[in-house]
Amino acid sequence: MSLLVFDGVVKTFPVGRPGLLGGPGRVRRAVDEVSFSVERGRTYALVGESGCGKTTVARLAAALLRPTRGRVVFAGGDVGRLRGRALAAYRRRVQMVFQDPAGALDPRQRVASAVEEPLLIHGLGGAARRRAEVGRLLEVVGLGQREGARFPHQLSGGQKQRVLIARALALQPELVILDEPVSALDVSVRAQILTLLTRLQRENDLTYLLISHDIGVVGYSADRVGVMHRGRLVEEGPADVVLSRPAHPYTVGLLRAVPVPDPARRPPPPAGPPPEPPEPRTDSSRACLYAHLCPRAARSCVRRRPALRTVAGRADHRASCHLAED
Amino acid sequence: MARAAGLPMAVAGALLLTLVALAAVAGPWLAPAHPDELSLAESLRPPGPGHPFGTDYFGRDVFSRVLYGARVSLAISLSAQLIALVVGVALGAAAGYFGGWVDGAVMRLVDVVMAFPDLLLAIGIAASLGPGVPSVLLALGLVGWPGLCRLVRGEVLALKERDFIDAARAIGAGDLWILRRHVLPNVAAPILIATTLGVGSRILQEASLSFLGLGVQPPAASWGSMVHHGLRWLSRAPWLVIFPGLAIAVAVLGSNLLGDGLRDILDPRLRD
Amino acid sequence: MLALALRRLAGSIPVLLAVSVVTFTLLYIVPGDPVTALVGDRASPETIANLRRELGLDLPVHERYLAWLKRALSGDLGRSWVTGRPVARSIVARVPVTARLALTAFLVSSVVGLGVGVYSASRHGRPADHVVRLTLLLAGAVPVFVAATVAMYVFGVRLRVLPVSGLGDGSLRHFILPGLVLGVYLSIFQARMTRSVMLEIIRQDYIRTARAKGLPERVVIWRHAFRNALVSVITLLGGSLSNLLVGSVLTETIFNLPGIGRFTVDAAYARDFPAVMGCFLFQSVVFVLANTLVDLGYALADPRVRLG
Amino acid sequence: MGSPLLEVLDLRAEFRTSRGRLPVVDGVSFTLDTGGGLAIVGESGSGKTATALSLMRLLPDPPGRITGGRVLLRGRDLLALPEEALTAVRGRELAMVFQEPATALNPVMSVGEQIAEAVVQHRGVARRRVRPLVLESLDQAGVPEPETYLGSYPHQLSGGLRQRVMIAIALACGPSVLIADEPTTALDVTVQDRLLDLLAYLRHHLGLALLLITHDLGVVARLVDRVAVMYAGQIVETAPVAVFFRGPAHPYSRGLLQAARLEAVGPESRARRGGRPRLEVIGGSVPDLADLPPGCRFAPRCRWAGGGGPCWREVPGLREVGPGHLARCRRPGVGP
Repeated sequence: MSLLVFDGVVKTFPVGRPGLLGGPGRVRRAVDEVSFSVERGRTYALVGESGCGKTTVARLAAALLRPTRGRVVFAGGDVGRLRGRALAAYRRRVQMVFQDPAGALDPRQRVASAVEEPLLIHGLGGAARRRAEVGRLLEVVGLGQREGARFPHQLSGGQKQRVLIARALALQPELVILDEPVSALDVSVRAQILTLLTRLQRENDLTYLLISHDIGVVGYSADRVGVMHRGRLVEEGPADVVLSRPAHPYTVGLLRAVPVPDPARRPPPPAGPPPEPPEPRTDSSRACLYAHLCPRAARSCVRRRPALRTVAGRADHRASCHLAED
Repeated sequence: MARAAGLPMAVAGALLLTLVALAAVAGPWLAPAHPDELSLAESLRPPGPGHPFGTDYFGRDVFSRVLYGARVSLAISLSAQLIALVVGVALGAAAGYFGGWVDGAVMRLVDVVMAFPDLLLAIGIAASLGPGVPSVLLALGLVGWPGLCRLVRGEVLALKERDFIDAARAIGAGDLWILRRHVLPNVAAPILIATTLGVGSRILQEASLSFLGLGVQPPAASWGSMVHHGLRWLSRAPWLVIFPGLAIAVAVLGSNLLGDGLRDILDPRLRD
Repeated sequence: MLALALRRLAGSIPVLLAVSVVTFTLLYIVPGDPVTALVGDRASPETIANLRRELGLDLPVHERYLAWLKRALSGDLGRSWVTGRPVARSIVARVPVTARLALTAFLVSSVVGLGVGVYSASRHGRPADHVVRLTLLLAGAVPVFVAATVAMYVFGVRLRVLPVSGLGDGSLRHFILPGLVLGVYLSIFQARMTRSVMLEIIRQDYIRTARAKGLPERVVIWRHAFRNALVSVITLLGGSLSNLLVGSVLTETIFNLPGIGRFTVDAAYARDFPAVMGCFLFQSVVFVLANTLVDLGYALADPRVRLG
Repeated sequence: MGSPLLEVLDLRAEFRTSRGRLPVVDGVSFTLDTGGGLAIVGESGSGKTATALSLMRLLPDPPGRITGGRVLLRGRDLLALPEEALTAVRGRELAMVFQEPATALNPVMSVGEQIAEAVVQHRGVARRRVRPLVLESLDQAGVPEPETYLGSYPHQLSGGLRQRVMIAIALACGPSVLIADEPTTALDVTVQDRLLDLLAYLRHHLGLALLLITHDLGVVARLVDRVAVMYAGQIVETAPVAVFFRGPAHPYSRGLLQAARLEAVGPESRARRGGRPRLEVIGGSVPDLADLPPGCRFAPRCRWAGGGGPCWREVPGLREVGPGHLARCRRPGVGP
């Protein structure tokens, strides 16, 4: 059953100053006709490079932004229309873990108070029960009383991220949005947080929407993967399939670009300085947005922008590429 | 480095300000004479045993007058800064947090007030309403708030970009909760610093206005007006200018030291 | 570039309008009736009514404002209640004095202020920096009028090397002392500003890049750091301008120089409203336009703004 | 083989803070031959960047201070040079590329100016003759149609192009060593891929010795011949890459490599493992330099340190565990 559904979601942001008389200025499409659904109890990962719109998707799902067009549906209800109490109720069911743990904690708030805050806001339990609950939550993420009494700057990056996870769990949500949960962390700490997240998902029957630029993290955690490129979903399917038999040339390039920690598989040095590719075309062009970089671009790719379609032979694998259809 | 220098600076500043406050509060007990007591026989005496700061043309004891001047100068500066603080913080926080038309309206107002050099605006007001304490208060309050307003607005805007505000929204916190719990505690330090430095500016401005004869009117005397009146006797009795001038400098230095020291201590960018 | 300049100038129009509204308001919140003030208490009711009509005081307030604005725009700021002379002409006659004083002070402060600020920042944390910082702190607490008075006493009364009061024959000698005092006063502000901007910049990555290139420290400081600092210093010049205007009011008063500042204070003292407001309006307009120029200078100095 | 191009001996540097003197670089030694490639690998706070900056004597002072050791470039000790003589080495012989191309370029100077000034400074070329040299270094850095970028300002360029301009600045005076501090960390993975190719080209075709500072073992495997792992200010293991990737001796290195293999779940490896890979986890976090453990600095996180054994009491030295392979561990190679 789908817990969260994105249905043709578009989000635009104004670019630069609006017109002199307050008329509509230029807009940038951060998210462009994105549709996917997240199954209950699973991890759906969105992967892509900077500026591809994946963080905007996370903020839309967390109801921190409202879609310009299309619908974000959670458990059957339209998230974009929630106001007041209904929005507060939604926030009990959907939580978010942010990319930069140092920035997502109030520097002047002690750890225990940060974890208690959601309980306080939603009026859950008396002071004694809240305190007990905070202790339990900190223990669940591997922290103790000592850390609870500290300020964020007295903690390491990994500990801060644990605090944020404890805080997200406080309201016993169904969906947790993980926006680059480990990219600000050191390599050795990443593994700790990833295994913690996996354990918590199993124990609490959580659904994850994972946003990451890191194929490794996605490969470790995801059940389904969506690949985003310049605001659009260009490929989507089961993680095993997308990561091992990618259909879109962009996904192929993305996977190939990850450096392999094995000197035996080092590519030969190029004979000349490899040049920087040309800047992308503007959105107004009708060409496929990847055509200028695509090693396989055909004439049809410049004439017509491909839509997201089922890849041959698999109903659950879609890609937006003319060459992947058939 | 900077942090280490901050503490002694703040302490030195606080000491100087305490000295000035002490003079203001305990003036009547410390003063050897009543500040307005005339004694033409004692006219223009240089500093000496009987009159540590000398006497003026009317034979009034300058030391006593400087002590009493502290009351006037401090009372006016602190009240004016309080007005500036309340108006500036309220408008700045509202403009920064709510944005939109609130921000537009407040910032236009700030632009207009800031379009006047501060003392000039004060002169205009003093001229219109007539010189005296009320117009000085109004004038200094008016020139003081836009700076604080801009500062608070800027800090709030920067805070709004921080993830922890979004994080608070994501756990279901409302606007007032966020303002009270997360925004205000985080702008408290810059407000404190700016307010401390602002008191110094107000002291200087009050002194300038009174020096121009547009502030406190006789027989009341602030340090600025003492310099104003002393100027006529400069060649014969420079102490009439030097001591009140020194008093201004001590008070301003105190608040600048305290403000700069606090900035070094509290500014997170300087932390290691 | 021209378009940018025009846009900035156009942007200052609303502010200038607001300046005129404030000036007008201040003029008319004056307690008492300006007409009585003009002709005295003993004038007949007819005379008063006539004068009232003549001055347009019988019109509704917005029409009065428009009429006043129209006159002000054509250079008519009314007549002084004290001398009866047109205020605008009195102002124009005093501009050269203030301009000379301000220019001297500005030059002094640009050289001394920027120089000291850059030097202090480049010696950050060393004894020289501490000495400069302490000096600035102490000097910054002394009001300009006290400093001016002391300078006057030392150089004029004790040493008798420089004229202390008035314009005399109008020679430059009479501007040395006031110009220096005001210049040094502004330098304190400039130096503090420059120092803190430079300290911020010296921490930037591109300064490390410049050093990594093997450029000598002198080049790193002046070509890389100072050029960037200038962008910020220009934006902060607005505050310096305000100080310049305020400082010239005080300096002219002390040194008895017949400039705009002295004129403003004398008028305010005499409660000569047309003159006060004329000066007020004139200086504010100069200030707003100068700030607009500063904005423009900033835009030109920073390629990120210039080129978008 | 004569003496190495660059030899670092027992380099020490500290940060003086309110919490005491932190030994950010604590007795680091390594050598780099002409045309060679060495990577210093570590996490944040390991001292890898401080080491690189100390070589160039660019460590910000205050709070940083080099307290000991020697940095010999062709036998000449850079740490003993007067400041003026140092400027002739920086940029000319040792060039450096930084992590953040967005902030490492001067925002108010054009690209052309920023490259040209290095050339003018070191090669003594007249300003008029500089242009072809600037174009050549841009070309070597893989900037297409270099002429069009001479008048550009950094904010007008993409992240990849900015980093290429940084590289062009570094190449401008024909240095013999390029120090690259996390050169691709701030960039997207596809942009990184092309820049790694560029660095490989520069190493192999221009004979540039590369000192790479990175946290990413994937990047290490791609570019260099030798690796040195830093932990809490010390080198804990150094080995030829082939040896290191086959079997690191230090438990910390092994954990890093495990984590790196997770990072690189490529198409085949995912299929090969048939679903989620298993993760080797190093517990805890990097020690506080102000409060270092008395023995091995990794002991509190080490599974094989045992409770209160010698690992906790004595600081282990770097010991040879194979040809050219040193590890700072009493029990190298234990565990999986």
